[in-house]
Amino acid sequence: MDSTTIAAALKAAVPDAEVEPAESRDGHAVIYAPAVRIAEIARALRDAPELRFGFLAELTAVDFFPREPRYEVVYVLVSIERRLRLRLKVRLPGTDAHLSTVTGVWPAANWLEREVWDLFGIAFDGHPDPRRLLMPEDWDGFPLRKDYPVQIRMPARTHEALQVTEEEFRQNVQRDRLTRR
Amino acid sequence: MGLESDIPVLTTTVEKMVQWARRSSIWPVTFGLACCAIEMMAMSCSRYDIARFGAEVFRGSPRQSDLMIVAGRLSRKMAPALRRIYDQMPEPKWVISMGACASIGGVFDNYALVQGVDQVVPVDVYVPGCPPRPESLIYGIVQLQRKIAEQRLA
Amino acid sequence: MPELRSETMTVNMGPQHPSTHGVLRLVLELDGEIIRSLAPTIGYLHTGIEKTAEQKKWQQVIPLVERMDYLSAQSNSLAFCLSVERLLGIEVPERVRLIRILLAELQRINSHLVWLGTHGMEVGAVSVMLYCFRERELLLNINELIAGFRLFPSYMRIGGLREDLPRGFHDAVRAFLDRFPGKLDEYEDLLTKNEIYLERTRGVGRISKENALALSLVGPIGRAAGVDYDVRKAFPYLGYESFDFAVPVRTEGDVYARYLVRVAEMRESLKICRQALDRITPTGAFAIDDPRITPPPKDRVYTEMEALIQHFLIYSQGFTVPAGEAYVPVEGPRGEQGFYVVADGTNRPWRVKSRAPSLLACQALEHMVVGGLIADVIAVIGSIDVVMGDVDR
Amino acid sequence: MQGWLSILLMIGLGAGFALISVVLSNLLGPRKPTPEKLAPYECGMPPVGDARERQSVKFYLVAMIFLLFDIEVAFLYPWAMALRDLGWNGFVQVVLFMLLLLFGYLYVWRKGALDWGVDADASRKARTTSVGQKVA
Repeated sequence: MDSTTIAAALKAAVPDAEVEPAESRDGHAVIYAPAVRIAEIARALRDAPELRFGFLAELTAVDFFPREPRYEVVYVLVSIERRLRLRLKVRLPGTDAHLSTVTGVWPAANWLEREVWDLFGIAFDGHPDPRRLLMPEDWDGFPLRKDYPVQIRMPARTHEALQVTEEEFRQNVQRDRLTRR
Repeated sequence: MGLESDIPVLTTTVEKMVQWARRSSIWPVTFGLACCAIEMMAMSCSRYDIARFGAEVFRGSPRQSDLMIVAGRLSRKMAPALRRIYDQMPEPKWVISMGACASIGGVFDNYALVQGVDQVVPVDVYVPGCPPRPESLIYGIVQLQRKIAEQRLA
Repeated sequence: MPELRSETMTVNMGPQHPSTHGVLRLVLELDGEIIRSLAPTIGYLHTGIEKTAEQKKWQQVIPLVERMDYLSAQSNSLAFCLSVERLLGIEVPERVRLIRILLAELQRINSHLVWLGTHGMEVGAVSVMLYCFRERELLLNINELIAGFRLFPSYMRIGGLREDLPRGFHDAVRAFLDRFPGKLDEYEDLLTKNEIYLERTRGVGRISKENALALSLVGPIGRAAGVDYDVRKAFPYLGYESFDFAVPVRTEGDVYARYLVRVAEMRESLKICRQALDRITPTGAFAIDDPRITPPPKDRVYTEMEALIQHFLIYSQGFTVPAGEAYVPVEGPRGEQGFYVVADGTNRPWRVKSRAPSLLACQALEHMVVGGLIADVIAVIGSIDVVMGDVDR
Repeated sequence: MQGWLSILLMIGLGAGFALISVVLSNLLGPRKPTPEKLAPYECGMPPVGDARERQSVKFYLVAMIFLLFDIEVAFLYPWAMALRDLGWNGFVQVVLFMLLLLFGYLYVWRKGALDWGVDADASRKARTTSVGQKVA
């Protein structure tokens, strides 16, 4: 069941999706899919009787910086009943790369997509909680992009504002001491 | 500290006695970040028993501890939390920076790590290694005890 | 008497907490002692290992990769080596495959011992931790024997092993394999029928099979919930099909089922180790003899010029891997582990992405804990065996 | 008088030790308050909300029940010491005392004050279906 047969089965399920198999060196099927139809393709992959890819092992992205379709989002899928492995890949342009989310099909993709947004800047439309996952909330820049420097000379931010300001705090301590005496 | 007369009494200064008490039972706060924490746990277990040096009680909260062993790599997101834990420890407090990642950023010279914990908290003893063997951490704690012994009671 | 307006209380189980197995932050919303909602925040140990791996040569990535999931260092380096060897299109000798299987299974027992120790201590059985770490020291002695380093031996290299097995290796492993089953029964006597442990873990943190599969929970957590998927059986690698071992699967999916699955897995790993140890010859080929990848033996380097050149070429420039991508799944202690490696034909990887089973376990924590008691959060975090280095990479 | 001396000595030692350690640590302990140090400890995060929040009433209930049975056990100690010379009527009195508390325990158990946790929450919700009506 290599990539051509899976592509054929996928074409049957989603008629007008131009899905093209690609050769792979590690013996697992690889298929390129268009970015716009990713939601139906994902649902077809999971629900089609002869495919049954119910387990999303991995969702990540690769940044081929100088090359134009800059990003490639990679879904590693496993069908446990059919003992099949598939790598579904989607090419995305460099500027304003966005893709519709697959959390509806595989709920596990929630955090994986947040991580890809956090480290690569690829937006997932319709994601229930599109915040950063690993980096601090107010971090600017997307670290795993090829044009992001490895080491940034920035002093470590060690001070986080207390819930109350300093003199407010001092008054609380004062008032507390008065009432206790 | 002397035993001049024949009365079986040990005379010493208050400072020596206080420093002896402080260094003989240092209570570390559990601040295990990464792989060094596993070696810190192995150090507190039966083979490399740190209880022989009085430091086996790992307190959960900084209020009841006087030594912070920064065991592991400190990321930029964790730095404010480390600073707050250090501030919330009562006054005679010391810091051991365990492992290369805590001391100088170690193998990971990149955007995510604070390259050295001494940018965040004043460090007393640096323990080299990635992760340091439990014996070298025990040696670090003994060095800290020696350092406490000479400290003045200011 | 109108229904009393009850307020929920937000409690922050923050990054510095004795029982969150590292720097995991949970913001819990409590109604009395019952958890209404849980919002995990991760990233407090994000080390950017994948970014640093892109700057290193191929052989240098192995120490980085071992420090990702610092409890299963050998299976991390094994997964990375398999992916790169698949890209290079090389096959390691039979003996090396057997040694790799033996080391991966010993690493699984090592990781499960740390899990059993810390989980037992958090549920109140402190002596279990002291016993588990006592046995684990024997395993660390074996690591020191082969590579001189307790936690991250870096003994597996791309194209085979770093050097041949040392002399006392066979009897050291045999001594461990003979002693450990008796000790494992001791741990079981402590916990398996212990009324307090049963009360604390049975029916706690339950997750159904469909939920587990939808949240991609494979490995011990998935198998405890009924997902019968083990990479060693489904997609055999390294010759696992020639070993006979069972894959323990249960259906309850609660903390107690995960405990039983992991303890049964330790027994299965012992069986694999015994079979592998009998088939490994004390001395023999330990790496592929491709001059581009394996450095020549030291005595030839001192005498012959070509060996000297080959040695310095490998260690200064490294070797180039043909362009392409590969992902070889491996059954790590926490489930399917694997490295999605993209090469662009130079001597440095273009992209190294590690599949993080603990990240998905952390995400599923919410489904296991909401509605339970706050004391059960500690037992559930212990049972999903989360390693923060693997979550945050 | 002889018996009382040892008890006084024991009380003196106990109270003395507690007093000394409190007074000494107040006098000798270094005192350097800083706003960060005085801020509540929230596992390393800035404090979320203040600590004085409404607690559910069942915590108070359990505390009261514990107090009750704890004092009962406290009464047993002196009785156990003087068991020999109290004789049978002392024994009967204690059994009566224990029976009384046993009924109290059964009552508390039946009323569900000891139920705690998930199943209790579910059953409590089931019992008070709509506003105010208590289902028997």
